[in-house]
Amino acid sequence: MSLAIGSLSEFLFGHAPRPVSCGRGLELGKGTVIPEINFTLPAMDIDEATWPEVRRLYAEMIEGVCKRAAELEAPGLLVEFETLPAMTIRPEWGREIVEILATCLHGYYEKHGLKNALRVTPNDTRDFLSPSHMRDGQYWEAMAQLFEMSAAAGADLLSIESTGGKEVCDEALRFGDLRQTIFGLAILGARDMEFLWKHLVGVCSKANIVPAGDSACAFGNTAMVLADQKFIPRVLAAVIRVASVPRSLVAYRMGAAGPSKDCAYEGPYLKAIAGVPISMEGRSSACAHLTHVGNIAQAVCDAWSNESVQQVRLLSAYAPIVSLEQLVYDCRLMNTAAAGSREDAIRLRDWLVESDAALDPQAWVLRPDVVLRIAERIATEPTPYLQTRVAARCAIEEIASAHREGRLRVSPQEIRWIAKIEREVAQLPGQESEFIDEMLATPVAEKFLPGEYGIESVASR
Amino acid sequence: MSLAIGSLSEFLFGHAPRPVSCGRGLELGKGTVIPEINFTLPAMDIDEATWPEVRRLYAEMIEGVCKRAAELEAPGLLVEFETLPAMTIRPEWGREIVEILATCLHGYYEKHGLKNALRVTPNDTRDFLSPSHMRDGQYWEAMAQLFEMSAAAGADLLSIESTGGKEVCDEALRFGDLRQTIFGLAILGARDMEFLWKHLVGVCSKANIVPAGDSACAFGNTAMVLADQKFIPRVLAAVIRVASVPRSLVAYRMGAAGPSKDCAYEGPYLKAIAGVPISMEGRSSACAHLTHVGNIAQAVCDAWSNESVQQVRLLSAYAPIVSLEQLVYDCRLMNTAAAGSREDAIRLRDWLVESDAALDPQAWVLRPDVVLRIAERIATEPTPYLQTRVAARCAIEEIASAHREGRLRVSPQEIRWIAKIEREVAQLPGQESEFIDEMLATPVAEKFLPGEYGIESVASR
Amino acid sequence: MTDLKKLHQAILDGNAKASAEETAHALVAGVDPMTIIEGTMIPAMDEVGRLFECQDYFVPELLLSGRAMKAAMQLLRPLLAKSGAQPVGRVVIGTVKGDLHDIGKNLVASMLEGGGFDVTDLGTDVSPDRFVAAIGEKNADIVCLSALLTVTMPAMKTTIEALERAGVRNKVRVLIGGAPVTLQYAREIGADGYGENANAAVALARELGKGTLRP
Amino acid sequence: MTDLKKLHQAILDGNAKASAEETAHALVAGVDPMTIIEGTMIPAMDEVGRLFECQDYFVPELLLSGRAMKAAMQLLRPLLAKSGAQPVGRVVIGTVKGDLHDIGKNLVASMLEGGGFDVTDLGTDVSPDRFVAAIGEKNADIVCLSALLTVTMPAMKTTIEALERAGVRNKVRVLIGGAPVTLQYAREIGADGYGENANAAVALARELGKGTLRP
Ligand code: B12
Ligand code: B12
Ligand code: SF4
Ligand code: SF4
Ligand SMILES: [Zn+2]
Ligand SMILES: [Zn+2]
Ligand SMILES: [Zn+2]
Repeated sequence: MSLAIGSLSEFLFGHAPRPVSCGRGLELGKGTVIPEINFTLPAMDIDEATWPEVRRLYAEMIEGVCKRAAELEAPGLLVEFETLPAMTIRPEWGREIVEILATCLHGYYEKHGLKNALRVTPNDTRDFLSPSHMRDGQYWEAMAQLFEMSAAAGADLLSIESTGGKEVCDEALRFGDLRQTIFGLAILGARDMEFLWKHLVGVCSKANIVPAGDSACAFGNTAMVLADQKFIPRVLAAVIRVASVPRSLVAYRMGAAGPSKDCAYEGPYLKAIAGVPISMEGRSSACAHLTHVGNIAQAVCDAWSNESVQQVRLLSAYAPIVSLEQLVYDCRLMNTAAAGSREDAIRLRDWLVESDAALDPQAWVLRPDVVLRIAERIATEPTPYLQTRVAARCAIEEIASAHREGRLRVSPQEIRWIAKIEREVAQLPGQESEFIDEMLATPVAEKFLPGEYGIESVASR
Repeated sequence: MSLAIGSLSEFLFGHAPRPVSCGRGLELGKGTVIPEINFTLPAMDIDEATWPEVRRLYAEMIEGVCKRAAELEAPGLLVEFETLPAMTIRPEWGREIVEILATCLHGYYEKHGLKNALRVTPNDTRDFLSPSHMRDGQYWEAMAQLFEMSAAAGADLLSIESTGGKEVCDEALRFGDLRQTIFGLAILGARDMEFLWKHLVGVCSKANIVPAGDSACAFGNTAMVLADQKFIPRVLAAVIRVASVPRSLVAYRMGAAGPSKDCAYEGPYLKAIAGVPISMEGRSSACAHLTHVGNIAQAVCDAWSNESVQQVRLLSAYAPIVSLEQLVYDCRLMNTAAAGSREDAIRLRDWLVESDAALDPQAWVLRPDVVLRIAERIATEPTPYLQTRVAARCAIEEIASAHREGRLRVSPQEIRWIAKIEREVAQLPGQESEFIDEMLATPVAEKFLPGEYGIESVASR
Repeated sequence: MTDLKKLHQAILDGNAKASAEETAHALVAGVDPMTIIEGTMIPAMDEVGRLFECQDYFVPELLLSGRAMKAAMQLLRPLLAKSGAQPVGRVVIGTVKGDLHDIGKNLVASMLEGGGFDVTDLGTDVSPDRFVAAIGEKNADIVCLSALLTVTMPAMKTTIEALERAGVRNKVRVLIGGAPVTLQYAREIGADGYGENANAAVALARELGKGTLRP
Repeated sequence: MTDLKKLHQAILDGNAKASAEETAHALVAGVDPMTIIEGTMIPAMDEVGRLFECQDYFVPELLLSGRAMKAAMQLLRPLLAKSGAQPVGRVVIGTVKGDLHDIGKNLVASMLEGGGFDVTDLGTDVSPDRFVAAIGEKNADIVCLSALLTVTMPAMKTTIEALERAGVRNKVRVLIGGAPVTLQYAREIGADGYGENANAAVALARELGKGTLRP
């Protein structure tokens, strides 16, 4: 498999080899960066009693952001609705909100010509059971139903932040155990993605809407947040980010088209390999996650997002409107630079990159040149496991050499972790089946049901 | 008087002809753009009972932003404390907060090497009496005391957003009356500024701290907010912005050194004429004011600010920390671009400019080229009144011709206002005394006490 | 009739002088005062309202037309029967204690007047006691509170409590607004309504006048 | 004594195997169990705590040292008098109903254990009833509630109400935390304390144990 993006000079914001058209006149990756806004409820219960208020709040939020987007003449607007657990467990509720949002978006397209689309992202509730049931049971049923209902109620794109493999990764992250993390990502996660995205692509093609993408948020972003709190080393979080790429790639292999999820900071890799447009977030989503990749995350985005913000009142307006305004101005800057020339777009991209890259390994692995080098290696491997193994190895190599050359600063406490990670990566078996057998023999095996990932067969081999 | 900035290629962010050193190692206008953060209380009463909680909240806010600034290795940090009325009326309260903030800032300089300074901006409470007493009475006394106390308690810079002339401008804005607005700005405002800034510069030089600057916020930003709500035309708000320049310039004539106040969107003019470093806000302050100049406001800033944000919890952290993080990333981008070459800095500046300028007359009048042209005309006039007259005239001319040439879009409803404003400007008398006599003969005279602005003499002439 | 067209235009132009002159001409020509009002002035103001609604007119134009209308009314009022038009309702409005922001409040007051309410504006920094007193004096139906500062919002609650203590709370409807205020807050402190902007304020005041409350 | 230095190092390295081995050697060599604990293991864990505090160690290292310590204790515990070290306090911890986020909660639990508390972890999505039951079963002094979603924060309040209804509210101190939670919220729902992070949680639990409450 060769990369969709052949050279650094083609690796730009706003341009993707495989653009996506969706919703009402919205185009991603065709030259213009679009703001993607996401919003959520303030602190409150969701139940029968509060449901009318929940509906009112979503109506208020969507009206607020659409109105401001029109006033600021946004080049388009992607709206993401991430459901909250109660709305997935009771999919009729989720559907009601989808309808409210879609109605408003249609109105703004017709009355104000605001190009737009609605991405619906049911939250993955399968881990409400422990150990999780990934392919049956009440949670899966309700979630699957919500996908269909959303498609019927006005969703233009479907996404999910799926959690397959999280059962083992959560503990692994706490113990800084890269091997176990890779097992969760590359063995369990990748298998679940295959199952899930086959299903999702089916739902979308029936409804003629866009299967967008998934996010390794439960892995990469958990690591990022832990690193930011100084609980785990940043070099580890950086390696885990890159190691999450093959898992997220599975969605595109199964037919997803993008734009990827904003919180999938692995996005640049997905764009390089699969050519899909990507949604990214950075300083724009400080309302949701503090970050050390605030600028570099923007460098090659096609949609630019705030991740998620609550409907709380700020001095000027509600927080979602404030986020929307900031996104629109960021997009204006990118689109203005790009309107000059390709060289200008590259210049802005490179400033975004250089302003962060040297300060944190998590930023370093998002450098477009680093991305292309590692992506190329990933693309040559045949399976998610082998791809993940090489991704982790390349990531730590890139970090180690940049550090040696004085181009990347690694804090003194983290230096010993470089060697530790190199060792762990070197010890990963060359055979997937060997790795699985080995892990199934450890207490890790108690954390999940192999059958839910379709791996009994391998284990009983 | 000739301009401090001679050509467009010297008119850059981060560089001011007269840099300012302040606080603990902080330098403004010497090549690096610095974030300026401002924060305020959430919805709550301020009284004896809540005072301990108020103190706790300020301590929490300053600790939060300093911690994050250190983590993100901000190139420096300017903190602004705008007092709330209760803290000015009872200056001991204001002093207590200054002390809390200063202590924390000193600690972060010593422990983490975070260069920083504290700007204290007592709010102008003189209009608690109606008509206002500007130079005596309990409100003036308390406010004057707070300036001295702040200087003693750790303020490194003093500012104010003074309101002299507001009594007549408030009504004028509602009625879209440019003539009356100019009377408030150029006659009353300028005289009050002279009185006030003479006093403030004295306080600062005794305490050896920096008299920073004032803001025509009560005029220009009120007009901007009204225009954003579609209550008054944007062309009018744009002209009022430019007409506020001579009033704000008075502070520098009296000895203020900058950085100007963030909310003084007239800043680029102040920099061009007086050469002082300027603090600006734009999309970064959407939390405080929505705006149509989100990018262009950043083009030539020396400090980049969020205006003000409440201590409310967002998903990631408290809102002031979120704002701080966004400012730091914005500054990183500017400083990275500038580190390349002067041409690069100019490129980024011009993208910021071009991305907004054509869409709104309020943005148009902030174009660096427009600023230099109008500033030059302002600088040749001898008095604030004549400066204001020419400022308004040039502003509407620039807008009209840009609109004629198709470079600036003016909405159809506003077009008739261009002629109306041109007419009003043309009718402004050439003699200040004539203007004053004329205005004193109208009901406007009932709104203020001429003696408080030192203008009986003129009137009784 | 040509003269009344000029009056119509004078109101649209916000020209108070011309409006008064044309009204005087009409009276001299023997036109019935009620015909002037109902046939010309009210349609003219309706037109102004429409122009404002569709964002063709700005607030200054709205206010100037209101002034022109008032100038004409000054001539007509003495000629009308005492039993004439009642105000839609009596409103007391002010910015709460500690707060000096009044531009929004003034706009609301103007719009309410334009909407036919009898408005008493207490100004800014108004203590709860002054609200209580004014309600009594003016026999108000509606009290409008404005606040722009987060630290003065709580004074809205205090004011409502003062109305309760004074025993006038159920005689009036309390309407609140200002940039930091929200519908949730209005519910929390037991206000009868929240208006996002001046237009909403008028609509809401009318609704409240009818005895229908917001959710 | 050389051997005990190795035990010290094994704990610092988070090497459970070596830690158990060195402990066994020491016991065979006749060293008194209390000497091993007080002379070596506790100082070693103090050192680990210090390294974590000054951000030299990360959580994985802290947890692995904890495991190494536990491995050694497994050999020593049977040899200690029953009257030996009491836990500092008994804690029941869980993520509230509807919420599955548990990484923060798990860290808090680990740190509390490391701090000498006896911790019962109820996991995620824990109903108020299960908290009530566990308090009875474990005779807990402290209940720790975690929530990461704004829509599950209210379940903290519901849980405290359930404790009240069950009559156990004044037997325990309630400590809450999680990203969206604030000190104000803790006060609002009548919790006894709020901890911003895992370190704060331990300090706070100790303080509460002493009967001193946060403001
Ligand atoms: C203009 C202005 C001023 C002017 C006020 C002029 C005046 N005469 O009112 C001046 C410069 C004097 C001023 C001073 C101060 N201000 Co000021 N000000 C503003 C600004 C920019 C615009 C307000 C405005 O006039 N808007 C235009 C009007 C039309 O809109 P509106 O007021 O929202 O009203 C509309 C609706 O809300 C509604 N409405 C209003 N009232 C009511 C009532 C009812 C019943 C109903 C139904 C509806 C309704 O209808 C109106 C029309 O649609 C705001 C920023 C903002 N984003 O709002 C800050 C702002 C309100 N000010 C602020 C501050 C901090 C101050 C000062 C303390 C500053 C200082 N440190 O010196 C002082 C305090 C003065 C005081 N004691 O009250 C902060 C408040 C922060 C906080 N903690 O709460 C704000 C939010 C600015 C900011 N982002 O930091 N201010
Ligand atoms: C990792 C993560 C996940 C993982 C969870 C993995 C796991 N096993 O926990 C996954 C991917 C599964 C996930 C799922 C979801 N998540 Co999530 N998640 C996060 C994320 C990125 C980090 C949380 C974390 O682990 N932090 C690291 C730990 C160490 O920090 P901590 O939890 O804050 O804990 C510390 C302190 O708070 C304190 N503490 C914690 N508990 C306690 C208790 C006591 C007593 C004390 C004293 C202290 C204390 O000490 C801890 C250590 O210092 C946050 C973002 C964020 N900024 O927090 C979002 C976040 C919490 N998730 C969010 C959302 C929306 C969801 C989903 C609904 C997403 C979806 N639509 O699919 C689902 C819901 C799942 C569910 N039913 O609960 C939102 C919440 C928004 C909202 N409305 O509330 C957040 C804020 C992300 C965002 N910005 O949008 N999520
Ligand atoms: S952390 Fe961000 S992105 Fe990840 S699941 Fe949660 S919400 Fe989705
Ligand atoms: S609007 Fe902004 S800036 Fe102006 S007085 Fe108020 S706070 Fe200060
Ligand atoms: Zn997300
Ligand atoms: Zn200001
Ligand atoms: Zn400010």
